[in-house]
Amino acid sequence: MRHHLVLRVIAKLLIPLILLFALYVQFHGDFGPGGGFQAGVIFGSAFILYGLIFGANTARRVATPEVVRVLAACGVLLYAGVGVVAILRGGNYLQYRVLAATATGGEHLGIFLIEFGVGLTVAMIMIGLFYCFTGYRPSDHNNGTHPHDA
Amino acid sequence: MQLLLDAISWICLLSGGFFVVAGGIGLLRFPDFFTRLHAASVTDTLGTGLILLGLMLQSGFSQASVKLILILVFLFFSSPTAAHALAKAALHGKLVPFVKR
Amino acid sequence: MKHAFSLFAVLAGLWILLSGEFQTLLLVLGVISAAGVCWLALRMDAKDGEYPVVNVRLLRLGRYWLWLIKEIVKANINVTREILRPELRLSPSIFRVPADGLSELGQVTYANSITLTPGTVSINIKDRHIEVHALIQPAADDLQRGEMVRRLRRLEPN
Amino acid sequence: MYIAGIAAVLVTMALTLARAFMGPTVYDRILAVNSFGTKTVLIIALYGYFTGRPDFLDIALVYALINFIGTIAVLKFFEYGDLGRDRPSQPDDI
Repeated sequence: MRHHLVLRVIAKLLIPLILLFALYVQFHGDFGPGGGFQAGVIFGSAFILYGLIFGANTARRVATPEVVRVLAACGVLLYAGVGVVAILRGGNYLQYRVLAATATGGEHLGIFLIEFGVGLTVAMIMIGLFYCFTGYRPSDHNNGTHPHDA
Repeated sequence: MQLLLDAISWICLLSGGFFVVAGGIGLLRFPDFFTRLHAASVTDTLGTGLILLGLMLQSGFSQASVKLILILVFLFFSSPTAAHALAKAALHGKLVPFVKR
Repeated sequence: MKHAFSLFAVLAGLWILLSGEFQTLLLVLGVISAAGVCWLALRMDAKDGEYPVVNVRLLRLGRYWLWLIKEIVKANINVTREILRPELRLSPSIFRVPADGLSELGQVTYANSITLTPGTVSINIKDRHIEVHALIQPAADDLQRGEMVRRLRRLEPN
Repeated sequence: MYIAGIAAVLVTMALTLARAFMGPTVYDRILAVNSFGTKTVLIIALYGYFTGRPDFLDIALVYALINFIGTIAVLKFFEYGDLGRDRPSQPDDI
């Protein structure tokens, strides 16, 4: 869709705003409807919009499949890590109240980290799925990636 | 004062509803794709605008109004873009517009 | 650099509008989020080699929007009358209007304004002309009179 | 009174859905579905006010985003049969 002037200009204007909205949903889980899963989907879909309009291979150069994979794993690790830290501090798995000095402080910190892990993983999986669906065409570009990378 | 605001808000909601339904009827009645685009844009502009304006008047200066304005601004950017993309794709897909000469 | 700063300012403003909370934690998160999104957007610009140029006169843009809203309301009433007429009397036509003297952003604004006004839909931008599909003759005449493009030219910087 | 707005939007949704089923071309269907999405945004907002929970507006905004991106994606898919291409064969492609 490179030659589509309207779509290109509007996408350039809207994508940063959508990305910021995703982060807003991520960090305001306590106040309104929202949280990690929705934020991840919005973030991922903004990136997919970019890939649709500027081409999947350009999107792959912005966030390489390796980075996407590693970050998706980091999200899960963060989630599991919070749980394990809770065990190490003498609580149950994912028992947030032992994470900080006060119970409410611990709960805030725990939920914040867990939600962040969920959001990160969901966003990266969305992007990864987009990469899978779009496949890889060596004729378009050659930036050294392999079809199985996505 | 509150009564006046309420009244204006109800008028906005009702006329917005009227334009939304009119757009829907047009979408069903009009003869070909390109004319239907115009009908859809009636709902997308004035219908949506009036309904959201009516809701804004209900909540006054508050967080909710800000969100409504953001929804409205986003729709005013995205709906013509989508309509333009559709029209361009239809033309490119060899859909011949029904034109009166 | 100027672009990065203005983008950051817009994003921070949007965060405040969305959040409406002024707790320290949320403000700090807002600054971090805006900076991160800014970085990602600039990275996207660098990778696709296309830098958005947003350069308009804000005061005049506001005046243009007010005028556009007025036009939209008028056009809506006309098209609704056509929809509700017992027997359809449409006179669809396709024509081209010139969009010279407008930047890329100006052309896009012109195309979207045309689409936003019911009764006219822009279907293509080609060689500094916009192809338009009009539903009824009065709408086509209105557009061809060129009031909209004159107002848009006044929005262009310098 | 919100009920009147909700009823109007619901009626229009039914009309739009009829257009989506009738077609006849794929573009008519995409147009109808896109228009249906806009109405969903309206109904979420109206329903939020009706039940006194304006928090719903965040969801309406999300729906507006997803609707736009979904329309572009479906359009691109029908145009190319593929979502990721970035160099169209003809310069005048969509």
